[in-house]
Amino acid sequence: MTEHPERSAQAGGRGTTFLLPSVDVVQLITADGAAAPAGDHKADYPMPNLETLLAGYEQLVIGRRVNDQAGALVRQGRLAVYPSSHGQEACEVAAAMCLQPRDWLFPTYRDMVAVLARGVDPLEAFASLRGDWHSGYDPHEHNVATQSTPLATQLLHAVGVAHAAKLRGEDTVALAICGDGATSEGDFHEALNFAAVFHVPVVFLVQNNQYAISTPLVHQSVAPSLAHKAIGYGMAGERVDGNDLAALLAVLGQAAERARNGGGPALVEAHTYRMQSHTNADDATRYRSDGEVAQWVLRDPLVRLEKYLSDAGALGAADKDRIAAAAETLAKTLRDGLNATTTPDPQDLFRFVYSTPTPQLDEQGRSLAAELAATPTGATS
Amino acid sequence: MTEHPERSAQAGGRGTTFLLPSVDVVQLITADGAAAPAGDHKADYPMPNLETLLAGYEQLVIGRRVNDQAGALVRQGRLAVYPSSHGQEACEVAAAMCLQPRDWLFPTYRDMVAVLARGVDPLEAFASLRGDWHSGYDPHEHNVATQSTPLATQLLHAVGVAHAAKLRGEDTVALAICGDGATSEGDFHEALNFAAVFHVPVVFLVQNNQYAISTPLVHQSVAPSLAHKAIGYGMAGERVDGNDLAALLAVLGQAAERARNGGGPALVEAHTYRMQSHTNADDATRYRSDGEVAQWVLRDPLVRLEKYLSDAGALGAADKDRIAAAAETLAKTLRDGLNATTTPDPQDLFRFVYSTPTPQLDEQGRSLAAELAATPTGATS
Amino acid sequence: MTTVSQTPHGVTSRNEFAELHGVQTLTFAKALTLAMADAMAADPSVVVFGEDVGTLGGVFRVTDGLTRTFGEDRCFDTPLAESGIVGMATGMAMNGMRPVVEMQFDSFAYPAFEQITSHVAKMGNRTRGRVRLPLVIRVPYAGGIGGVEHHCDSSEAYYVHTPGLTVLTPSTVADAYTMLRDAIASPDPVVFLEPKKLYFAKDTVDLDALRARHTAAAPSTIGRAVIARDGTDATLIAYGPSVAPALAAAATAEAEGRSLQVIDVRSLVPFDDTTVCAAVRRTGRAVVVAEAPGFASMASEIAARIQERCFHSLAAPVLRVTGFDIPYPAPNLEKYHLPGVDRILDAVDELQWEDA
Amino acid sequence: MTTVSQTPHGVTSRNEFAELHGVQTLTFAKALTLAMADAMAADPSVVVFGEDVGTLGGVFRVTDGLTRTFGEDRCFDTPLAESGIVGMATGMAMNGMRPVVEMQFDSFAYPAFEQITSHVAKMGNRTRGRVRLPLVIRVPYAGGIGGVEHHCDSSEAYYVHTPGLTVLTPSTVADAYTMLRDAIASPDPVVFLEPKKLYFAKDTVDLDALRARHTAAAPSTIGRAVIARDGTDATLIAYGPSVAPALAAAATAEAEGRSLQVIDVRSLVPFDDTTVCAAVRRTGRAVVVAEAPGFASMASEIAARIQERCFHSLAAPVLRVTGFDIPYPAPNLEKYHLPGVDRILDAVDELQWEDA
Ligand SMILES: Cc1ncc(C[n+]2csc(CCOP(=O)(O)OP(=O)(O)O)c2C)c(N)n1
Ligand SMILES: Cc1ncc(C[n+]2csc(CCOP(=O)(O)OP(=O)(O)O)c2C)c(N)n1
Ligand SMILES: [Mg+2]
Ligand SMILES: [Mg+2]
Repeated sequence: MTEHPERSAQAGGRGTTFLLPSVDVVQLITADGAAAPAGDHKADYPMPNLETLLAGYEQLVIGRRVNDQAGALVRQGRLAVYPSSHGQEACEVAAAMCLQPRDWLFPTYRDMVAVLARGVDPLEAFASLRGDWHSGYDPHEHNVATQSTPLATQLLHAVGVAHAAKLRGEDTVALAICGDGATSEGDFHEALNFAAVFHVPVVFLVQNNQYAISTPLVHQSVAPSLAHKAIGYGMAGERVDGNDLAALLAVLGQAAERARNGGGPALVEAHTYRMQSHTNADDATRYRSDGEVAQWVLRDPLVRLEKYLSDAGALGAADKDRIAAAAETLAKTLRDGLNATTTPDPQDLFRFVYSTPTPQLDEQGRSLAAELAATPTGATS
Repeated sequence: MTEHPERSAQAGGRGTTFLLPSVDVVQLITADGAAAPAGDHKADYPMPNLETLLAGYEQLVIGRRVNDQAGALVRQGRLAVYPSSHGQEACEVAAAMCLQPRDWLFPTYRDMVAVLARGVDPLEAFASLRGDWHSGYDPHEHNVATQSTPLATQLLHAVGVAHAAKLRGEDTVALAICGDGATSEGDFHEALNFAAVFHVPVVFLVQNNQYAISTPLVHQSVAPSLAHKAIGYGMAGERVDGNDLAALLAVLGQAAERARNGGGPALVEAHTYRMQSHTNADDATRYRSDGEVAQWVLRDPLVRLEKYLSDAGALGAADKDRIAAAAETLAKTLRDGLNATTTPDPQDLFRFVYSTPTPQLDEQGRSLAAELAATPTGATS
Repeated sequence: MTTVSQTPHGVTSRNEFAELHGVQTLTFAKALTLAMADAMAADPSVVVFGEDVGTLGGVFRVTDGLTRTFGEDRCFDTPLAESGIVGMATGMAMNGMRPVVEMQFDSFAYPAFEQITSHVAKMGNRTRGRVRLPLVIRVPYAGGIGGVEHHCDSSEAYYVHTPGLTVLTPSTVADAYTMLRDAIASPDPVVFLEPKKLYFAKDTVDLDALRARHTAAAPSTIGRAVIARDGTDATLIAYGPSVAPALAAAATAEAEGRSLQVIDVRSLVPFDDTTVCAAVRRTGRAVVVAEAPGFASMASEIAARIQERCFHSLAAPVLRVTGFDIPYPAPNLEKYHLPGVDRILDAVDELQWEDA
Repeated sequence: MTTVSQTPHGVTSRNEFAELHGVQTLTFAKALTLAMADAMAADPSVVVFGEDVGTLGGVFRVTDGLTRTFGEDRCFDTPLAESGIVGMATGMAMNGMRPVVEMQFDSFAYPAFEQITSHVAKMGNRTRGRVRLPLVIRVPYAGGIGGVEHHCDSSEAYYVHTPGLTVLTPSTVADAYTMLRDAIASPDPVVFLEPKKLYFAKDTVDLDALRARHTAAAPSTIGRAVIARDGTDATLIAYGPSVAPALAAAATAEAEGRSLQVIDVRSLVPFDDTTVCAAVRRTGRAVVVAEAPGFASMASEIAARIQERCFHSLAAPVLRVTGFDIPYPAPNLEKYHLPGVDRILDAVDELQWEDA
């Protein structure tokens, strides 16, 4: 049914360790913004060109601004909740940048920055966090699935989207994101196995930000690394510095192109850190030290790329101004849009459950309408 | 909370391949009944002594007889169904023999021979296949869990049993069996991960009999081997010839003792073959060739051990007679017991759902009693 | 919604299903196979997958011949993982396909419960109708086959309580064909419950007429109950595996001079209030019959709705004849558990005829 | 059943919970914490685990302080996998422990559905009572907290329909304590549903008196409804998060001259037919109030049972005021969905008073 290059490995033993991640975590730019020394990588990961890095840097700045602005809007009561990707913006941006428009992105609740980087309208995207509707954008418009809350479930949808494309002979790639915690769920396992067995073009990106809410990685897994899980599916695994946009673009880009060309799925673990609490409802000081957080401030993805690009002469004052302005424009769009009052239509409750509302839903809708007509305050108490 | 020897491996890369199975599948006795040449095994697996092998051989013969007798009883309509382990008896026997009485066995529907080898009363064990009750024996009597039908679910129960024992400071080991197909289920993943993270004494034995009903292994997994899945949990994996009782006893014995001594869980994949259809309701000729089956006849676990023991002078005519008689006695017990008519008590339907029947169940029980009293045929139509 | 015009690997052999025509005596199972085959022939986006559905043709042989006829891309085996199957189907449905997946037995759909409740049921609503999931989850369900544990659950309550799912269960060979085709044609996800004990029941049907419904866009069976037998004294309301005992009870009652009407609900969600209420208002008495444990079940819903809507027409409470509130019993005890003719007639006797 | 006499790592610090005594004003959440703490102090086989229940004390802080007080062996975080949590709890309960596990939110219990329905609910019956599973699955449920998708499901119907499970849901601070202790003491598995919107509700309770029940072996709350307010004209039947609006409706009705009785079912399974039927027979009118979608729900069951058992006492049909048959809505729309005072009183008005 499909060609499986890995199948030849079926009989092998330790000889199949090409499926294992490189010994050294892939890094191209150090935390100090210098070109990293060559690691013992199993593949060649060339440095992306400066133009690409500059475009990526712009998205990082915008992403950081989105995270900060959203945080402020939560504090002002304009958003119900916001799971920030502050500190993880390089993963977010790389996930969007390594895909073509025809490809699909499967984000989680934390991946707002990736969603926006794919081009989704910001106010549509934020509708869910404002509490207007569970998902506010049309997934088909930019091939961005709804942001998934039930952990790891979306990985299977990515496999399905890729499988459908493959059956039609299309070269679409699906990139699905999940967290370190989500790798413990049964659906993670089933998704990776299905992807490998059906040999479909899916890139699984695990943002290992060291915590699942309060639970540190060591209570989640004692594997040598999360990328090592790949071998159990006959899939290639790789570990990358998740705060290094250059390395992420190289590794994810290679995985996506390999998948597009029939090379099958891949698992990429990005080492990063959730700099803020899980969401505004959480209090990270209950379970981790300031010292630990401070260590990661030094590895900030923006700072190092700014330094690298500046040193390379690719980021001038004019660029910085332009980028800052773009970020500010988006922030203003968010502020204005989310400060505006919306009045969702109660009849929407019944409109979309089925393609055509059932007689029962029609009846319930009529009864709510009658009730609202009778109580001019507009709501039941 | 617990010491994790593997945690030191957390930072490692390919250097952690000690978690990977040996390159050569562990075999101690060849299909021809000769001592196997030394393989490239990561651990030393000495040949079990002749006394142990003879005891194991006896169980193999009994197990084969049970499989054959049960098949006959199905054909005679005395059993509703029987999933035979014909050809897999070495796995069954080794699973039981590597455990101490205080240990726990978690079998599947196919593992009747292992259940009996643990000492469970045969008629109690067969009650479920006769259709009298879902499980007929007391799991606490021999520390044998009910034979699990929902695939891979029992692996988690084994983790729980082991975890409870560990918290109490007991050195109980749990051995849980599943098939190659079951490794695809989410519960397989969650069980292995929980076992590794909590570092509990569980041995996972995958009987890779090449099929899940009609689905061949290649549609189940494209991993280098099923044992390679272990590394994704930071657990040691091993592959063993599942038709070689000596190798199974060595590998499972070592895994069990390592677990007992605080070494944590292990995954053992046994290569074997389901010689018959999935159950009597299945027709294996629809999906595999006689030629394939014939290959595996040559690797029969009984034949090779008989040859090895005979050549070693450890199995004489008297032994054979004694063993044949023991097998025949058990077969007769099954025939007599299962040919006898049982009349389950309809009120049992209500007795065990809760420790004390709810008022609703009392009411339903009374209503059934009244109905049965009114219809002397003893059943509703 | 993208539509597939041609799969890369097309039909691999002659379509043995298309060759069947006219009046035929078919098993229930074969009617289901034909429904899938005809849907696959008509629409290349229809794909069938699950455990053992390919080479083997399913443990009940309901998919027998589909791989042979349509190729491995259109009907294929998956790894053994139900959440995986439903989750992958969800993604395929998001991307232009119409997956029809098989859960091997009722209880083995439970690992897929999160995918079904949190995604399959909710995706259309979540996206304001922008992502509809035209997929069918076929579930062989219910008992009466002497099956071992986990093979006989009547699991409909879990699905009917979950908004967003359409839940269908045919009880005749003709409906097996028609309703499965309606399910596959539905833009919304359908849980399609197949009473296992009917798989090998036979009936003679006019295949041409059945097929014509789907080319002529006849009204869908979704949301429509049928009167399986008319009667005037009381209404028996049943579905799936319970329609047969209800009809048998009605036949017995007739001999005893009581005229019982039998309704086959068949579309559990959406529910056909119109047909059911009209019937009960006429007879004034109703008994709901279902195999599942009665507590908080489909039968509870039917009883609750009828008394809400037809209170003043009722001469007696709406009674329920259901499975007991126990796990499905072992084979040798199932005869005590299942609603049978006697138990149904006992309930009818309790409908306070003296008051009437 | 083996009993643990001493865990290897014992109590790690002073028991801050045992120091609380006498009359106290507590939140609902704190009452739950105390129930676990007291049960853990009384019985070393009680262990608490789940996602983020250790160091963090749970996302609702219901387990706050348990790890600190009883050590990591008695209250600990698990990997993020709900089937794993319930499956491991099942094994621990098989081997002498009394696990109390937390599902972080209602919808996140769905991955554990197979373990719950196929094992937790069935193990006791399967083994003819030889393996009982004394475990508690705590599920924060229902809405009214402006939660995002998947955080507000009223999932009780799935559990109450599954024979073998005991299903409890307290609505007062005192019951939070008492019922959770009863649940932990139960030899059978309990799904313990905690209305999220009540977590931070406060009440003043006599802790000594509450505790005394459990040393004096007072009758269990399992299987017993309570009359939350007496009244003569009609009976409102509610549970969990719906008791408060029912009581508020009764208060409003009183001002309008109508006397409404309110029953807090609290034990969904086993159901207290005696209390409910006695009440409805007296008032002759009943409205069931529940947040979950009404179709095939606990509310359906209550309505169906009442009309079956109290038909001739009923002056009007038993009406249901429930959530609509829709996925739980986004925060800004939930006010339209939840059964509120007006909707309850509208239903009461429909109870055909003119006929009475
Ligand atoms: C199936 C499921 N269980 C539990 C939750 C509750 N929950 C939301 S986020 C989260 C932690 C996830 O951690 P991780 O996967 O590492 O992602 P991160 O939040 O760090 O990005 C949990 C437990 C959920 N959303 N889904
Ligand atoms: C959760 C679940 N899904 C499906 C089934 C139906 N089923 C029973 S046995 C089987 C194949 C199992 O294959 P494998 O795990 O390899 O074990 P084997 O039968 O070969 O011993 C299937 C699909 C089941 N029992 N449980
Ligand atoms: Mg994380
Ligand atoms: Mg197998």
